[in-house]
Amino acid sequence: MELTLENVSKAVYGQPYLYPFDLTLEPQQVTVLLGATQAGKTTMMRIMAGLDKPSAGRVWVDGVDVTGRPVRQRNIAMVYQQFINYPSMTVFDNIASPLKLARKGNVKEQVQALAEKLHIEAFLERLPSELSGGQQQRVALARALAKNAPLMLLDEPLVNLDYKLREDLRAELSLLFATGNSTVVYATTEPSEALLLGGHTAVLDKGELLQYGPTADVFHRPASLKVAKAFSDPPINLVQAQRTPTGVRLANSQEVSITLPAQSDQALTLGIRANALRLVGRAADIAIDGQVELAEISGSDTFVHVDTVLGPMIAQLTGVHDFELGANVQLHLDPSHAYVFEASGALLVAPELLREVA
Amino acid sequence: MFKSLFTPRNLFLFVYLIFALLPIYWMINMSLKTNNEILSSFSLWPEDLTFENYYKIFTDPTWYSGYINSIIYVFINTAITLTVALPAAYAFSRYRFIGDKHVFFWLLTNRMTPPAVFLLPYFQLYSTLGLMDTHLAVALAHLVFNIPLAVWILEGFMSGVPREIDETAYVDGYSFPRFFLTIFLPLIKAGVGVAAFFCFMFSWVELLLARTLTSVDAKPIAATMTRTVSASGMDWATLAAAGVLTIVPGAIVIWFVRNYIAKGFAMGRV
Amino acid sequence: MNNTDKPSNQKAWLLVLPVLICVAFSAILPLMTVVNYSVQDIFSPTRRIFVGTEWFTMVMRDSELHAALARQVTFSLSVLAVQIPLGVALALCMPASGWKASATLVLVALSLLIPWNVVGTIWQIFGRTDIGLLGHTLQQLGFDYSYTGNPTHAWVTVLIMDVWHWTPLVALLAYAGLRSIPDAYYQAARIDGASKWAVFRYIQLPKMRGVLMIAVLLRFMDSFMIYTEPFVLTGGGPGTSTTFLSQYLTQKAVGQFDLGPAAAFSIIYFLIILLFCFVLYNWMQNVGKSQQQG
Amino acid sequence: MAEIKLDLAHAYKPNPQRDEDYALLPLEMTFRDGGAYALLGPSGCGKTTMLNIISGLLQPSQGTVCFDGQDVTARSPQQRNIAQVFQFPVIYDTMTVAQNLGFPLKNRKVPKEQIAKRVGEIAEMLEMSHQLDMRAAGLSADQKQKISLGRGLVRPDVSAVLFDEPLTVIDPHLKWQLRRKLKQIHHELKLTLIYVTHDQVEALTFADEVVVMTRGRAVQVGTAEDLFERPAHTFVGHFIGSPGMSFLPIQASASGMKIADQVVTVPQQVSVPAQATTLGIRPEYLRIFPNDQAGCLAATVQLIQDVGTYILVTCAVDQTPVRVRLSPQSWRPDMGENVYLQVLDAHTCFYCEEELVV
Repeated sequence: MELTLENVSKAVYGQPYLYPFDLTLEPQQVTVLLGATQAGKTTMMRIMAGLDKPSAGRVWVDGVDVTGRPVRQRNIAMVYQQFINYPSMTVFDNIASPLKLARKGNVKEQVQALAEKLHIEAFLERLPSELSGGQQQRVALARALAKNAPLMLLDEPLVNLDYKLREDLRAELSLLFATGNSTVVYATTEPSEALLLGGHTAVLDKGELLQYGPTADVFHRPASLKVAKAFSDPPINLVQAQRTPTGVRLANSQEVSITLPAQSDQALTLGIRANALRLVGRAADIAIDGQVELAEISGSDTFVHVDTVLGPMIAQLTGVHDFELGANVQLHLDPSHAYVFEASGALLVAPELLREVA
Repeated sequence: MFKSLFTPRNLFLFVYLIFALLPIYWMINMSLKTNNEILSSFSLWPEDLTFENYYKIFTDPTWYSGYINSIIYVFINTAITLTVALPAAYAFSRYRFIGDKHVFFWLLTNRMTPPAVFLLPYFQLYSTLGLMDTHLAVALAHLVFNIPLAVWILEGFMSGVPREIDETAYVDGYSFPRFFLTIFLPLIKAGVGVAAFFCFMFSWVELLLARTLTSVDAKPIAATMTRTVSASGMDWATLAAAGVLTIVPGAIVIWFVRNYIAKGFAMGRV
Repeated sequence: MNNTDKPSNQKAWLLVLPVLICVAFSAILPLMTVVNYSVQDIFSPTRRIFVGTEWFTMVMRDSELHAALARQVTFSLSVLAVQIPLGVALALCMPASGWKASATLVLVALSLLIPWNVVGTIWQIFGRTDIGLLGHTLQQLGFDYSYTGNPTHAWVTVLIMDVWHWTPLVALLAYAGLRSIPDAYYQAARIDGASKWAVFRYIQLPKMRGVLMIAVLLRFMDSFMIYTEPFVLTGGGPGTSTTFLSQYLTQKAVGQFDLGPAAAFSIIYFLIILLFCFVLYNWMQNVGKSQQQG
Repeated sequence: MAEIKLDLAHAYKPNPQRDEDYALLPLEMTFRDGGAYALLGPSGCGKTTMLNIISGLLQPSQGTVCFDGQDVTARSPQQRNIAQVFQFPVIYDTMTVAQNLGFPLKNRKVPKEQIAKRVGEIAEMLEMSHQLDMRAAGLSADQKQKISLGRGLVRPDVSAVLFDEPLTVIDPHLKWQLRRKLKQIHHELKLTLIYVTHDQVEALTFADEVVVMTRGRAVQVGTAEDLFERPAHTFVGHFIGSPGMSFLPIQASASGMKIADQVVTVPQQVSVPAQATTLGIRPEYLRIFPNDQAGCLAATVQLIQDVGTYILVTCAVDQTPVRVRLSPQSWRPDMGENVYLQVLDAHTCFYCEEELVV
């Protein structure tokens, strides 16, 4: 199934929710809509589903214009943020309802198979309200899968769940999407979720579609500063710099040697992702001194918030590291790992993916 | 256990309950006495307790026909109100449309309009339409209060159901009627029950319009009761018995809607 | 009801149409006839002459009406003054949960379910000195109480009857407002060492503000159009001490059958109610909104 | 500030028999005076029950709660002089910020000027001095939570400050600032702080010691380092770290160590406890090789995910998934390739019936 949004835009009471954009979803693939809250993810998703009509532009499915068509005539499936199920029906009836309406095959068998796939076969006779948040979302997922629709839309489905439950369910989802054959659209605010789901990513910011492409490419080669900012968690460190013959000079007149293309603005912005900063320096590294504001431990990584002369920076270190508040620390950066953006925000230089032999 | 009983809170509540139930107790007490015992002696409990008054009401057509008439027009009214109010409440709860705020406000003004204002025009309207002294007349007259109330109460309950449930049903392929009956109505069962209760109650309670628009064969119990006041001598006992019987329907139903009473009175806004 | 993120869909008018037809038939049509009568002098169905605003000016200058309006306003204000605090106090004393709560709720709400004329009858019996418990007891205590003879006694009895009949409505609304307060607020207050009064003043009252406003407006408007109970209890007497607006209007319209003034007065009465409705409607909007913010 | 000693259990039913009847299984625990503790676990593990027992909002069905050696089990929260910050901001809407902060002292009839001085100090510490005269109702969620915290801190003799998932309603990008503020306050005032959450980043960042709980039981109490390096229970291994530990069945046999029915020779420096039945290894410590090495396990690559800051490779060792974390620059296998995993090294943990054995 191929979905195309042609010059679509949306405004409510004159207030623009989505600026005009073109987007063709990669068929049978997962497309992640990544953006902060109010970036326009849900609006775009509702237009794709046919729940809302765009203010302008057309929606094409396999070459057929479906812009005005109500959602009933569109063959889609949707999962909401707040585990939406039919409260008055048992879990079994909830999953069976699209099957019964479509009168496709043996309903009982299909429901049993789906329930087992999502580990909720024990709750088929219970009411959704008796289940935990995670289980309720699994019921909603089972009902969406039951439709076997060519287009499946998920609007931040995991955001209301516990931290660890989110991790487990996300792994299950990527497996489900891989084995299914429908085009999936998945909205999220977390860059790590987009990366883990893979497929393609569309980055949105304040109603603007900034970039669309394979997830790894968009992450490693962001088209603009805005995309880099939207696609970095913890936030990307930005340092103003002036161009010099050999590279750039930072605010504290530190020289950084980076090979730059011939033409570029004089004023540039250096983009340093948190994992590019290290505590132990290597040969060509430059050093930045600062005091520790906070060390956030996520179990696998430690995010160190450092107040440096170039402004607040965040470094991501593997493993568990503890720092005294206010301790002096030196961050080291390999210049070849830094991004360089034009004054306008366009990408100038992206670090090459260096491959070291194991 | 004993000490916790006599806190100031419980005492105040206890005193109020006495104040609230005493008059009703007194009427029940009267309804179990004969007329002459009422007039002759003053006692807190009937000496020779009789059910004669109730028996009289259930056998005398002028009395029990009043109850039947009231029940008939109340049911007609409730039926019309609900079938009309449900779709309208859904429209107000789910969609914005031109003039929706104004219509909603206009409904509120109707609920608040004193029956006295409509007395005259109804009298004229129904006599020209030849509807005078029919159950339908009173049922239609009460629509002016009950429909706004039902729309507001139902809209209050419907707004409690997330809009995503409607969308999920449309996505699953439900048509609007099928969705409304199989999925949506069960979710607002309580709302429909409360709206029905309040329509029943307001219609059952109203006297002015009911009495003016009827004369003989649709005369409600409320009218028959006020008539006896001016009849020969005060038949207190029967009057008290009739009064007790009018409380019975409300008292029975209230248990079922007890958790939603406040929401009903506040027109779904609580 | 009308928050912005609801889709606009003009087809929704089809759903609202049946309501419009019914209410138009039972409201607009009659109102047109009232307006029609209020600007004409009708001798007989065939002979009518246009008199413009004569009835209105007459009604405005009708001293009897002014007296009835004054009595009505004092009555409605005293109803508020008694019932709102009493209702809130009652709500505070009602048990929070369990079967005791349900039982109290039903007993307290019982008076709201009684037909309005039966309320009048109950108090008519209850207040009589010969056969009524209240009347008899007062007389035993040497207090010559007569709600049919003494105007102030009559007025006070009507007020007490209305308090007995409608205070539960205020109590129920306040109780619903109290129940919507999350338990965390009470826990926080306990931790902060707040006194009972502080809990009421800073947590319960602010949370009940929205609901109480509805109670005040509902009670004012309902009492403003009271007819049946005083009519049954005192018939508006002794003299005109308990004849309120509705009864005065009914006497004019059905009693003396001079349609013009009655119609004119109906319009004025309706406009007063419209004004209060407007206040109630706007207030109910922010109750809805403030609940969303929670 | 107080040292809190718990020696209690809490059951749903009067006479509990099975574990399921307990909301909190019998436990003995001491919270040092001035320590920052976190109660970490999934929903329904009993962490909030424990918090409410400490605060006095809930009476334990058996056992005692002692503050500085005194039995306070029957005492109310007010008598225990604790402070609590709830999940949703709880403030007195009609009051200004200053009145909110001063409210506990006003209830204790503290003289006016002393209240003003104290409120000024606390407002300074919470960086809210400029908002003292604003109405509390109009502020943002994180500022309201600071007021809740301030109401506790304003009392000089507060015995402990308890937090019940306070960051739930805060915007993601503001969360780390509130965490930094809590850490600074703990640094300055050395109060006993107990923080309930399901999010490991909040727990490991905020607390000196973290109590990991599951199904009504505290399975481990330790620093972030202990939980990461030496998880005392398989649940802790799984719960801490994203993704958590991978586990493999293990059996000592005559011909060497049998791991998931592959016989492997044990390198000298690693000693495997005799009674061990399960082996746990963190993705960060697992090393992967294209060709067999001493003490390695054969596995096939199932999934490769480029998570931007690292590469996550999921391999299957006879149907058991094992995850390996590689740095972007290092060698990475291809899909379906046969690889060899070095599971036995100094970081490997061994378990018997889910408990750590050394």
